[in-house]
Amino acid sequence: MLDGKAARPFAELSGVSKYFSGARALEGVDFSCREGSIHAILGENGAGKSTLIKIMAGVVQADTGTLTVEGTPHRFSRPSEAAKAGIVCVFQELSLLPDLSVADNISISDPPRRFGLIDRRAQRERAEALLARIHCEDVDPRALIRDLSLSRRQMVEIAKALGKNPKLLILDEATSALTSRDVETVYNVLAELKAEGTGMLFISHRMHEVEALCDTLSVFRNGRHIETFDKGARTQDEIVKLMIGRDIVHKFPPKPPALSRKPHLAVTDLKWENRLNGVSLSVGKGEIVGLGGLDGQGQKELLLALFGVLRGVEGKVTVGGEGGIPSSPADAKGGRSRIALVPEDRKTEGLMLPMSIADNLLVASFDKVSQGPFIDPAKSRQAVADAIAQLQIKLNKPDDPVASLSGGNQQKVVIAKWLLTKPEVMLLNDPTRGIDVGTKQELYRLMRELADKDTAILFYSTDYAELIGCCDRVAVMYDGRIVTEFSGDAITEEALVAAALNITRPADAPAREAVPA
Amino acid sequence: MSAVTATTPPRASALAMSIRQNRGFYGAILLLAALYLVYNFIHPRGFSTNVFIANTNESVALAFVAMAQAMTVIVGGLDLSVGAVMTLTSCIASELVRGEPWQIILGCIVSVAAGAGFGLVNGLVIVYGRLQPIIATLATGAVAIGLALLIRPQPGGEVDLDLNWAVTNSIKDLAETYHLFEDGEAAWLQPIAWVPVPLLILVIITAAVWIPFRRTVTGRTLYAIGSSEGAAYMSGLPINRAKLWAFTLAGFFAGCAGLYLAIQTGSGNADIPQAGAYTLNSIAAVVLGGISLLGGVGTVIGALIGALILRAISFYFRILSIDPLLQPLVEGVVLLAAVSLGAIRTLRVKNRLELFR
Amino acid sequence: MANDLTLPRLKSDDLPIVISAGFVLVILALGSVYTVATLGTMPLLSPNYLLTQLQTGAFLGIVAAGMMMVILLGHIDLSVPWTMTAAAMMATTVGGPAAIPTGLAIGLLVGLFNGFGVAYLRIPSMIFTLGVDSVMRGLMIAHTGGFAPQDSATPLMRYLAADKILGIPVAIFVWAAVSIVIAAILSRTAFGKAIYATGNREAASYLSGIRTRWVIVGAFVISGLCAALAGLLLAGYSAKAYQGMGNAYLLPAIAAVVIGGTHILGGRGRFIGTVVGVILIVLLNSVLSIMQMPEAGRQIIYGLVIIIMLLVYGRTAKVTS
Amino acid sequence: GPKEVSGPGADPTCFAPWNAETKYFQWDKQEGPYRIAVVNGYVGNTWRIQMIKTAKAYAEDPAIKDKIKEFKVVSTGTDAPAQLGAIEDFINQGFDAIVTIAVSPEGFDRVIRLADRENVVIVPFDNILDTDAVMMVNEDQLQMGRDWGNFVLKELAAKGKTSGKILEVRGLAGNSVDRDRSIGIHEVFDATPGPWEIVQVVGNWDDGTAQKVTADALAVHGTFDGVITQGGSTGTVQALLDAGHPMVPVGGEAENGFRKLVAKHSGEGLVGLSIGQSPGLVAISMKAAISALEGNVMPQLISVPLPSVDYTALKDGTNFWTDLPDNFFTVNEFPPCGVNISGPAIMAQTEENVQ
Ligand SMILES: Nc1ncnc2c1ncn2[C@@H]1O[C@H](COP(=O)(O)OP(=O)(O)OP(=O)(O)O)[C@@H](O)[C@H]1O
Ligand SMILES: Nc1ncnc2c1ncn2[C@@H]1O[C@H](COP(=O)(O)OP(=O)(O)OP(=O)(O)O)[C@@H](O)[C@H]1O
Ligand SMILES: O[C@@H]1[C@@H](O)[C@H](O)OC[C@H]1O
Ligand SMILES: [Mg+2]
Ligand SMILES: [Mg+2]
Repeated sequence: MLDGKAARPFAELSGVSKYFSGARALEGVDFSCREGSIHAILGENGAGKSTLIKIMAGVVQADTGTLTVEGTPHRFSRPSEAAKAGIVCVFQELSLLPDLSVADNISISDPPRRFGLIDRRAQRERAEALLARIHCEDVDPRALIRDLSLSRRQMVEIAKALGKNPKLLILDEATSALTSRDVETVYNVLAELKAEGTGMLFISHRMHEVEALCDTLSVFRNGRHIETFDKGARTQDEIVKLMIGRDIVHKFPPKPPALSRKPHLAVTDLKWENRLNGVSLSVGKGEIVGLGGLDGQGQKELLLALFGVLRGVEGKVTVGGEGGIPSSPADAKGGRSRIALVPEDRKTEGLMLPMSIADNLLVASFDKVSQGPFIDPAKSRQAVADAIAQLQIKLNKPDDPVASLSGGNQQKVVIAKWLLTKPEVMLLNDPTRGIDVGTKQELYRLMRELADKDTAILFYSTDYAELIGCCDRVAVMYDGRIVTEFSGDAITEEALVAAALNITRPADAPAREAVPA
Repeated sequence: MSAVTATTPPRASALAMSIRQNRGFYGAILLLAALYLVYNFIHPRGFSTNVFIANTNESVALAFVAMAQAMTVIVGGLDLSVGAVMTLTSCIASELVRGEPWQIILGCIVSVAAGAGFGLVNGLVIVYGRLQPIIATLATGAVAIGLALLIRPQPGGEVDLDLNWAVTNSIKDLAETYHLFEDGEAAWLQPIAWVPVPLLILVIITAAVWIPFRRTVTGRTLYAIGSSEGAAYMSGLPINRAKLWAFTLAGFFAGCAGLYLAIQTGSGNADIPQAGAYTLNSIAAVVLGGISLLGGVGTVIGALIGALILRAISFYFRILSIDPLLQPLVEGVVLLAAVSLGAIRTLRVKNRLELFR
Repeated sequence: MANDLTLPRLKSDDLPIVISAGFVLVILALGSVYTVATLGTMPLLSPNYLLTQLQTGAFLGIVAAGMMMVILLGHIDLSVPWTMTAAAMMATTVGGPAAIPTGLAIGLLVGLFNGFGVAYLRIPSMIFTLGVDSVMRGLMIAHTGGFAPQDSATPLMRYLAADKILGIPVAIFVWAAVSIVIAAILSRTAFGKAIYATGNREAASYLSGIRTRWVIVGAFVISGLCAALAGLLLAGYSAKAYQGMGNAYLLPAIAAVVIGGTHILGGRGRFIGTVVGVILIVLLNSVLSIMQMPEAGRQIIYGLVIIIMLLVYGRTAKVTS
Repeated sequence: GPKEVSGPGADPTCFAPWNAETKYFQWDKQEGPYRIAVVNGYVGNTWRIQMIKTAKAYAEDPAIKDKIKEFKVVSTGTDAPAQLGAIEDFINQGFDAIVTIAVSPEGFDRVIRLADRENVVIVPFDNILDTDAVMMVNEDQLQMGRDWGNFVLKELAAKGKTSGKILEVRGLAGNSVDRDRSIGIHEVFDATPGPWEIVQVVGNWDDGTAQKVTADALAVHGTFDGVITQGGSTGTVQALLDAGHPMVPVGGEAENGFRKLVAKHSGEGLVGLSIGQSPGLVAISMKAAISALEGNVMPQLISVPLPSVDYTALKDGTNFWTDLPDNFFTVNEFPPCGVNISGPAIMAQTEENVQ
């Protein structure tokens, strides 16, 4: 065992600043990390976390300041140089190649070779070994990445990083898409690595992950390094205060008293391929219903089916007692049903990144701001201004490309876009992924406000705390079915976990079986 | 099955896996086999060396141009200059490939090198100029045609006639022409004596250039770029080098096409419509051969198959009685139908989001 | 990237337009220097010459206008040549007052068919429209071969393409009208916004409730109609329709759109840029023709001009992540 | 292959030798009826369509119908390997004669060698080959250029003009036909005192292009004293009319539209000479192929006289047709050879009804 505290820092940054065309990303940052320890970096969206690690990993270069690795100063101009020095990064945006196989991806930058040519068999064996190490034997090394689910892809990404034998492994929100089982596995692997002396930098917006895993925590705010301390030296509330620079009183807005509501969105026996095997569910006006369960149990498909994206869906869907299964998003959004969906991946499914913030906000409701065939400039300006004000989107000018916003603000744009259509049913697919605590709270508050204005909300999340804190009811899915519903105080972490694993629970919990139609 | 204890699903066999991942490619092989077999069945002298030689001769230039196109399509680009580069090199070859044997060999090398050089220039413009390949090559294609016209304002040239005969016939004829292997009578040669030289050329160049290249890091980087350029960059792959290689090899293959064309026709011809037709056909061939125009998927061998399919379709007009003025229509409809074959899968897609990939 | 941040967005989109407009002036200047030196006059700057250029530029301008809609979606329409020809040939075959509607109907049908293949069957436009082009060619060959069709343009077609109002060719007014309609669609209507959105990211547009398939079909229909209209005008100008009359318009139309600053992969571009791009190409060609530049030189200069223009402003962002 | 023999050849009014030096070929006599194929290249213009229809109609002509067992026509597009492949395929299929318009004047060595080996008669026409190893059929392109030049000179001289500015509208670049015609034109003007200034523009043998480049040239150069235009003549004249250019002598090709315009405006000074390549060449070539297969002595290069008509000889319904489309080619028949399929007849009805 290494004694982490005594060892000299593995990597050390001093006086590092980085500006992106005038905008500050990092300023005067001194920071160091050691081998054999897991070090969390915390901060709001845009605090500079990714920039920091991108500098260490050779993706961007600092404007000023120095980077020292094992006592030698370095200035990496590309990721491969950093990897040579032992610094390997799993980036926030996946860097896998969808059309290449798992084995190709894992050995992409330095494949085993024979006679100068890539040795495919050695490469496959290597992949198998690395995958076994993170308990992903179910992934075939010959499979294409594009055929894998998001969580499997993230595991491959981790295997790929491990394959580079890092001395410092950086995980930038690398667990945000993992299923809880994989998170568990990854924790174990990280613990093993730590024992072997590897240092780790861990960026996550999930506080409980940080709590469970890390030895040291550093907080960043507005591009500055605020403080570094050992785990346990600060309470959660203190940490949050450091991150956002103010106190947080309530994490979740208070829930209204449980009432029995008339179902507004009613789903009966919904079937699709073999992913939805007869889902029955209802959401009342003003109600927030959570969707729980392990990742990949049909939650996403359910939301897509309700939004008219899937072909060949069977079953019955009514909104306000009318209508059928929407045939397209246009159909779902218009007419009587007025459904909105905040999709899983905001960059590819939620936004047109190069287009302006204003256009992105209006994209679902141009018909609402048009006079005859023409868009009314005054009306659209007003709508944009209202949306920005309502969600407090932080921006420079509405004409700027939406890509210039931070992740959290981008997510707000996606939600605001739908609010402009005045939806009656709001479907949310893991909307807080990769979003900082401050912004998360705003979203929770917003959801509650919408519910209070009679919107029916169906909310899928991979974060149990969110389900517990936000939802009036939670339906847990397993294998394309809703196995259990909880409401009120019965929504507890233990209950949710047990239901997710489809374990029949002792009778003490007031869980009830889903009512079959 | 419990969700907690992950069980390893049974692994598919290598072939099954390959077929599942390369449906387009295997489909193309089947289509080609069917087309070619039927053609030979109804041909009065089908299944003969003569027919085989004629058919392969006819296909070589297009096959090379399609292979050139494949290089750039795999990286997610498109090269609208391949036909023009073929024309340029055929004009160069028509000036150089004659005289003493060493002059002929040098001429061949210079011609192909000129093609590769032009491809490299394409690559430099695209990589360092950061231009979209499709539009940059639209422009450089015009330059290539201009150069071809400068070299050869009128069609003509005296390419070595022995070479013409040797390269457009069977291995036996080749040996006979150059008095090799006992004038082609050597016993060991007989089992392969019937093989058309053009086919041999295609196979050798594919095997010597493409197959090893694909196994290099640079070669794999082509796929990485076509698949996701950003991810390729983040993985520290040599993106610029790979793109330069892709366009250089495209130029190389187009150069091979031009050289073969010059030898086959014994001349050069700066024919603008022909250059355009080859470029467009190369795109069709690439698609028929199972290469995705989005990049990252498919192989140069697929492009070769695609080119052979295109050619095989036109063979039918010579044996079936189709009104000559309806032939262009039939050809168009068949082409449209062939490239639409893949659409059937689209209609079966159950999750419409998959349509946008 | 850096430009995107410092300059206001409008500016970065304006750059191509300003530069290509500047280049148009350069061409006129160089051409005039040449003519002064050889002929002793400056015909290039005479209104008569410029109007002649704009008159023939109108055909290309209309084709390019339609092409731009499709390119904004990240697609391309390679069926333009024989759509033009087919529209013209069918119009003259029918003749009389029905001629122009017939021609436009051909454009509409081709557009619908292209749109169907690209949007519904999801066949890459590059290949589907190529196939449609050869089918149209086949149809016209069969048509000419079987029916001995009449080929004279109707008086109205002649009027629109070759006549003048107050000394200004009517064709220029037609081009202007098409331009105003397309510019209005692109900047003022929900359909126009939907084109940009779909061109940027179809999945996101679809999930925003845009009927992206209709948008794609719509853009191809506009392209088909524009090509048909250009074919009708070209037939009017030549007084007749003939095989292959559209062949010379495809690549220049694409080049004009791109030189005008529209991104070939879709999502970005302003209509006025396409107009400037068309003028640039038309002038360049005619100056080369005045100089009696041999074909070899023309091709080389033409290619180099496109490359240089793109190097000045058409460069894509450096890939970093 | 054929034996080289001495002349004269069979049916010299139909199969006229190019000149005194032309050599003669004789193939072994083969038993009819024969299998004949036409391998065309490009097919997207009216001339080629008219040619194909003429070929089909002529194959049904009673004069040769019985001599033909099988007749096929294919168009390979402007692609040399495809055309060579098609010819080779027909040789392999055992066809007796192959009539072709070459996509390139070179490159046929291999198929000629194969054809000679198999005793197949190959007959290139229109765009012929730069070789004297095969029997070919064509009109004299050089002479065509000279005739145009002489005509324009003569008309200008009649108006008292002995110097001036001529507009030459050329055809498709890089083509031997275009080259030869242009050489012929320049030869004549160079030989005449002048001075003559010839402004060249490239009209690509296509009405639209010819019209556009002519309009541009007029805008730049003002007026010309005479105009000579290869294919696309209708477009060239249309541009002159649209620009209000003074009526001047014009040498052009044989499109119906050109003749219509000349007939209409010759009184005002638009005097014209129309000479054109005849799509009917295909019929003569087919006839020559059959004659060769029958063992007759044939000239290596067969000259088909230039079908010239000047403005004085234009006659509606005879050598042009006011009520018919502009695009078809007026000259199609060649009576000395028994090729009597006229342009309007072939383009206005199906081949079977032509006889
Ligand atoms: N490529 C870039 N171009 C311009 N500005 C950038 C770029 N990358 C980062 N920035 C700026 O740097 C700041 C810090 O960004 P960074 O990505 O490091 O934040 P972060 O802490 O990782 O946020 P998140 O939690 O959202 O990932 C941002 O506010 C942004 O304005
Ligand atoms: N083209 C651009 N123009 C201006 N700023 C940019 C641009 N691209 C990126 N940025 C800045 O980079 C920052 C981080 O971008 P990034 O793509 O990492 O966000 P994200 O990962 O979506 O955020 P999050 O981590 O919250 O999910 C953004 O805050 C943004 O300000
Ligand atoms: O000879 C030429 C012919 O080949 C072409 O197709 O049409 C015009 C003719 O002059
Ligand atoms: Mg980050
Ligand atoms: Mg970020």
